[in-house]
Amino acid sequence: MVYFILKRLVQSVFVMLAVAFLAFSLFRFVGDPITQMTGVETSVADQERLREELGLNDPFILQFGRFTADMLQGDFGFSYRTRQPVAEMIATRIPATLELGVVALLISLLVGIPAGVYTALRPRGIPTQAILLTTLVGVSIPTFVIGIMLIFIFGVQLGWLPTFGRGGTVQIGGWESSLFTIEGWRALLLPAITLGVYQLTLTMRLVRAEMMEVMRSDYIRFAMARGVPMRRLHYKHALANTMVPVITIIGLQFGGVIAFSIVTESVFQWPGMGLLFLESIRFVDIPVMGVYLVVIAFFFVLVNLIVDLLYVAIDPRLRVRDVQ
Amino acid sequence: MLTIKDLSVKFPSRFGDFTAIEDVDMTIKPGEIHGLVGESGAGKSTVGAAVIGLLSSPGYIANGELSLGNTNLRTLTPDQAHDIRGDRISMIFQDPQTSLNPLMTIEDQLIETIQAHSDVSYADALKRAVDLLEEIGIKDAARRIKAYPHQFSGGMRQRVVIALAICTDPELIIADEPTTALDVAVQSQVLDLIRRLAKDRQIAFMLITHDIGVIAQIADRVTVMRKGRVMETGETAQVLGAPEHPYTRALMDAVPPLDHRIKRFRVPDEDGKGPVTGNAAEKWLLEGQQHALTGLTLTDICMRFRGPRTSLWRKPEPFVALNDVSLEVRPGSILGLVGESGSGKSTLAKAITGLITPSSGIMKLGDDILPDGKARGRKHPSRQLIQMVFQDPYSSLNSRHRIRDILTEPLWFYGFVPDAREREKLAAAMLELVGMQPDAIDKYPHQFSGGQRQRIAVARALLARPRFLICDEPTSALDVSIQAEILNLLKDLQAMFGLTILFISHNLAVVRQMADDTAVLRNGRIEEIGSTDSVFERPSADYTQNLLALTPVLPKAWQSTAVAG
Amino acid sequence: MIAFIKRYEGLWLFFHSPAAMIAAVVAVLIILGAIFAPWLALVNPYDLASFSLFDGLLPPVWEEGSNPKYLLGTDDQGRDMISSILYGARLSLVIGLSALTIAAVLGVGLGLAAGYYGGRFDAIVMRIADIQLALPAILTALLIDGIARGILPAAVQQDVRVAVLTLAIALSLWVNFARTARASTFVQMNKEYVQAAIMMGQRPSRVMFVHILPNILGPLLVIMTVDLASAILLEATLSFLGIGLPADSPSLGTLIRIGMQFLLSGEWWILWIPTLFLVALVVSINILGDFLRDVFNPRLR
Amino acid sequence: MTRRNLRNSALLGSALAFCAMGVSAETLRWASTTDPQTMDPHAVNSAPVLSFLNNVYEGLVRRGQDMSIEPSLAVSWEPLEDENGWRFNLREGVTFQDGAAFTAEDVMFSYQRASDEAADVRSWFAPVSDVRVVDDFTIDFVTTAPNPLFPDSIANFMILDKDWAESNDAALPARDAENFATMNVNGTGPFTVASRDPGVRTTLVPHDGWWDDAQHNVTEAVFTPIGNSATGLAALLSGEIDFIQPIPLQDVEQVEGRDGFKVLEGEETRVIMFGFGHEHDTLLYSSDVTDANPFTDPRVRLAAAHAIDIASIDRVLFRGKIEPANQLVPAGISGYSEANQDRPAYDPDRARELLAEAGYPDGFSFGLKCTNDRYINDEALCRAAASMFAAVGLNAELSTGPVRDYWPQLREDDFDMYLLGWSPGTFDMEHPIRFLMHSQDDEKKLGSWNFGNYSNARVDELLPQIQQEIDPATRQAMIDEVVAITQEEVAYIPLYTQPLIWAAKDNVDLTQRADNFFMLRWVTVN
Repeated sequence: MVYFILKRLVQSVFVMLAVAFLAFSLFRFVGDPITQMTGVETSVADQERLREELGLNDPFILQFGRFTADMLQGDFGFSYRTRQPVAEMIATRIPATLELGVVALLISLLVGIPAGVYTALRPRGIPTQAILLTTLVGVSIPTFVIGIMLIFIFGVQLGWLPTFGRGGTVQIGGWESSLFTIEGWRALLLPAITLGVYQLTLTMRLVRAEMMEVMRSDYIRFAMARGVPMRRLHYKHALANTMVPVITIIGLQFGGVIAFSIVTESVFQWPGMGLLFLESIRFVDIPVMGVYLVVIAFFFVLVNLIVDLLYVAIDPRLRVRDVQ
Repeated sequence: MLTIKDLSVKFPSRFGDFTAIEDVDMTIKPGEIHGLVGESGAGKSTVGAAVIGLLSSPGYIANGELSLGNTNLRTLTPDQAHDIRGDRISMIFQDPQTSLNPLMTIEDQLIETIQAHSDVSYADALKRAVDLLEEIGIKDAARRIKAYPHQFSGGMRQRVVIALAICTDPELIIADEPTTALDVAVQSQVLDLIRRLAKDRQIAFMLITHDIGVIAQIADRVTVMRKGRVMETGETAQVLGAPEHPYTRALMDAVPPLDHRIKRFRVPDEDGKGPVTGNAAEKWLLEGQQHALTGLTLTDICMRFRGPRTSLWRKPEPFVALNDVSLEVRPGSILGLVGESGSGKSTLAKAITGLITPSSGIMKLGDDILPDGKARGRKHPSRQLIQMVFQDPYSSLNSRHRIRDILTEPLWFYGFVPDAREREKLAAAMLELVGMQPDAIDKYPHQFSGGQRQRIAVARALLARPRFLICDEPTSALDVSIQAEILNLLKDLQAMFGLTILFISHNLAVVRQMADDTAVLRNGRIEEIGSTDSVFERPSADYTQNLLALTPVLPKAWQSTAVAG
Repeated sequence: MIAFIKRYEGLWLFFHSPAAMIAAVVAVLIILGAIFAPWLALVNPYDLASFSLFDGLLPPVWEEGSNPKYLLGTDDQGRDMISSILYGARLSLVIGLSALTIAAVLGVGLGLAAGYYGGRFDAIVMRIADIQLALPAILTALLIDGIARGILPAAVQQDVRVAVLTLAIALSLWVNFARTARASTFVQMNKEYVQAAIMMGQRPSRVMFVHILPNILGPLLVIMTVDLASAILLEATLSFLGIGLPADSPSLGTLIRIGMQFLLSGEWWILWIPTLFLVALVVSINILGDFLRDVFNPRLR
Repeated sequence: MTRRNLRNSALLGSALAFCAMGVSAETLRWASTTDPQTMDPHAVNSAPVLSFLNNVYEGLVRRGQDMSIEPSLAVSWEPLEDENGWRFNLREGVTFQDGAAFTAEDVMFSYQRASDEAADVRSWFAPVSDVRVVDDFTIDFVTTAPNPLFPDSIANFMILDKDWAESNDAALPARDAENFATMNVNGTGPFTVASRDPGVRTTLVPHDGWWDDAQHNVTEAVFTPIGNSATGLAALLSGEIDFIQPIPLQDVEQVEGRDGFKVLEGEETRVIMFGFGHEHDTLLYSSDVTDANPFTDPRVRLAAAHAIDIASIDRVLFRGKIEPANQLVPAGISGYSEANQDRPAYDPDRARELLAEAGYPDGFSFGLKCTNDRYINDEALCRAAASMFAAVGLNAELSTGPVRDYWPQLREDDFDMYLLGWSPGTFDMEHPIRFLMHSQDDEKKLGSWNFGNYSNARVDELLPQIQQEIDPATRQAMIDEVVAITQEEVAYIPLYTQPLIWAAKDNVDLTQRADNFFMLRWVTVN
């Protein structure tokens, strides 16, 4: 167990280093930060001086070494654009993105799992076909179109929900949360649905497929032959056994959630890391982009570690050794 | 008690209804063990599923009567049927590995079953569960009940399955191949348990199996089915001892006896017909026999696998699959290798074929040392000289290749026949030699039955002009009548070409029929090795004696009068 | 009879599944339209001389103020919507299909090899896959885009935008193929026909591609359809974020991005017609994917 | 972190308060596309920063609603008598938002700060040779040459309190790390920053001690950057914000058609134009002419100008909201040459004739570079222009990209023709002459945005004279000459003045200034 976790940790560090390297090589090509940092009237000589000051003329390897060394010491540098410490900028944006991602994930699970179970148990019903078709259309519309549509329907036409931002937030320690006010939840709803639709469909289809598979397994047929109550059969026996692949996919899809959270945050002006990242691209804010990538890699690695631990929690075969 | 009358089950399909069973009649009395025997496709499992109401969709009962005591099983609502399941009818499945929910403890599964059918407190249910496990032969049940299924061995798991089936005191248990996945010793214990339960608790058993030996051993009455119809039914001694129906007789003929060797099995379609001789493939094979007969000698083969790593600091315990195995396959003879699952039989075959590398030991093919696994080059002659017939004819042929490609591959690969048309001709002739139509060459493997595929697999092995053939459980996936055909084929081919064969099987009776010498393998060690007659008639190792004693056999009087060897 | 059913089961199922048939008809029509765009389209949206700003912002024929020449209206550049969509679908499909091909070749190759060799090679491939998964597609696109800008001379950059985008999408899709191919290969490795081939001493490449590959094509085909749909959507999303294609070589995604500007302005057709078209295409592909999944996994029926 | 928390909890209080109250009469919530990247008025010379900070900080002079220069922290100014330069007489009784008094020392300090190497605005002070504090309320700016426009050029030069900056370690603008002034303000202006969450929300409240009479009735102003224009418009229409700058011009009708909203349309000072690679020997992107650069021939350049159908562009792309341009500044800017108001007419036949005369009867292909995220409809404009060029045989190979790597490409001469928008920072014709028309001269820092290096000796000769001439008529004559030359030679193809479109709720009265700056001090919420 300990060995297993240590092994995963070593792999995680490797993944993060590789992402840092890729992130860093990205810097060189996105554009020229200097022209974005200075006004139109700044002379070429002044620009060149600034470039030298920021070490942008140094060899690539030297820059990468400096970036990694600073990062390992906990120094994430300063933003070219706002001159603020990057660590602080990212840190203040993390809660927004995490809350959005987690709520979207919850929506996708809370709707996707029951829908998946339902469509698996009644594969030929009309509601099942309707659900399948709706979700299929749902994943076939680009996320940004869904977001804008939701804004115009619920924000502008009906006026029920806010169109942008996080609404009311509450500061808890270093965490700015929108989960404790009604306004916050109202603001969270549309972006979370937008982000969750894709995951929802994915979860539903996966649960459905796995459930249908499990329902044919010997132990379900045996439980059926023993007259175990149907509800217990479906939820305790069958659903629990579908969870391992579902959890795997959730772990793997984390990258997708992050990618689409960039889109969602941009559409809803949601002040999370993705929005910050998009702004940083526009201004070629290299330190912010680099740290963002590394932070994303960190979360990815973390989520996958949690997934591994969840396996152990769910499946006793990984937990208990043979007693014989 | 259980009465089945004129039962028909149909599966609607896009090409009309497919009738799985038709006009089945059967009664089972309390305390009776009723054997339901037949080969694959006979519809025996469908009968069981129809009785318990778990026909797989979209199957349905087309007509007939089904009643348990006074209850008409056909008129029940789905809810009522579900209540009866477990309460009055229960079921035991074939594979104890898969029939328990891996995520729940034995306790949870037992108690949910007990509480589903009777209104008892948790504590009472628990007590009943523990008592039941003790009764069924699980020691220290109060503690072991907290365990998960994977913490039990196969035999123990099947006991748990039985406990689950009987914990609600059902009147009828449908046991669908309950011992097929078990080793001989465990099978014997489970059969004893079933017998005891039938006697003590007066539970009626419908024992579905393909193994006539098992039926002979414990069934009171037997029903023989074929293609969805009942062929014959009656007292076991009467049906098996004096079969009236030709099918039953043929079935009995195909069962290999354990206590003596017969020359050939009597196979209905093949009566009086020997192997095809004088065709091109035979000539080609005989041409290739410039080499002398080749034997195989293994000396002190050990095979250790790295165990799973459990700790960062301790080295993982190695898992020993083969331990100092030494044996000799005499040139031109058949060595039978018997052992239960996990004894290392297949590991040994893989080591010989070079798929894995033994940890130590020497292998010699004829007089030449066989390089170990990775050291054996792709062009090493042994790659051609040693060929193998695998257990599962469904997976040993590439389902995306035509038979033509499968059969001509060795001819092309080993460079025997440069001309493509020649290769194809030879492959067709070889098909004929193994008893198939030459036009099979244009088809895909899925268009053939298991027995036909195994013939193709044999043809493929022969087309490599082997000197040494490994047959790894070549018939264990086949029905007994097909098994007889394949065994006949192998015997004929061996006689014709003087092949040296290593014949691996868990089935003692089959080995008895095939092998000149027999080696008994257990936990990676050779327990006993010697001529087949001496091993079977005068076993020296306790283990061998035990195995022989526990293998279900047909009483002497029922045995077929097939050509004695 | 049984053999016949098995052999033509897929076909039979197809003709008895209205959804699959409709989807196939829609997909085939769109693909044909895309292939024959140069002959079907009124104007060539790439040829700036073939259309005029004079004709800009004309509504579809059933609305007032339309020009019957342009059935579905024109966009703000005066381009015929139908022509833009045909050419756009063409570009989207080219990008989607080439990205898919690259991803499939790369992913299946690596997955097969990882499954075949196992051990350290497998571990390395899977770590690379982890790294790829940790980089969202958008970031991969930026990375590739950036590197192309850095490496290639400015003069050809515009011409390689399509290639760059394709590569970026391909890179974010290959992991799917690699994982599926690897898992399926693991299963096949235990099949006896593979062992037989290895025993014979056949080259690993022959074992992998001649023996194993045909047997794992089923699940891969399913992934291909699903990923073709995601590739087309991904292209649209990247275009929305401004890292996709330039507006003068419009893909469906670019058309939608342009159309977004007219969401409220009254010229609804500029946004919704391409969107409807994209959704129809993607839904059709997804339905076909579902259908293939059912064919290859009959247990789920 | 603690400092931040305090600030955020203050913010939280106010945020919750306004949520609870709903729309308060004097709270103004407004949005724009970009967040000011810093609160330091000297660190970055960019419009979002200067626009925003003009509400907080003030300069010696300021611009009125019509862009004219008027007294601010200086009550009056006059040229120095015996040397080149200007004397500013400062306003007395002005206090900073923290209560400190404003004196000439603060101006001196701010000058030093803004002209430091670390400051991005130092180019404003390139002509300054010395600054002298005469007394507490008098300060002299000495220039190297006569500089009649100097007061106009420093309208955005904002004054910080010396003690405040020094005691908070913000004596110089932050370059690679943040300092106190990046997040905090202390100006003399009408508003001060109550809380700031960069990229999310910035709240302003009135400065009670402001020296001038308040014309506004805003008690609180909340600024939110909204990058996506559709989202921004949705926010306005759903009532979550009161005012937004800018809105896409195709949405004007939609907003106007709704009750309770209005659209403010105006002309920005930014002129959009095409530039040429005047000094390139060959075309970089041509598939047919590879050994010459046809654009060195003025006839070819004129042909390109005649190919542009500005009326159609106006009607379709800009819905009639643009003013065609004939020179590099719009009418109304000082120095605008009224003598040269003609622009080449849309005349494709003439264009083809000119091309034939120049030796290209079948036209040729070339590369056209454009931004796609910098100017209004920039990409659509280029596509339309390319289509129009193609109609006369000029086959433009269009390449569009984000502005983040656009300038570097132009600096590396990687173009045949390019798109540029120019807004004269000083609101005087001298500005584009200095940056766009004078030959490139790194030493004198002239022609630094003249990417194609258009070069005319007479223009180069006239620029210093224009800069130093005090007499308006003489100066205008010289400017007229420059404009005539550049029109004659088609140095650029000026296209149109960029429209300025803001949208607000009906109950908000505000002033739209031509530099796109939004001044809270002219806002009333009814």
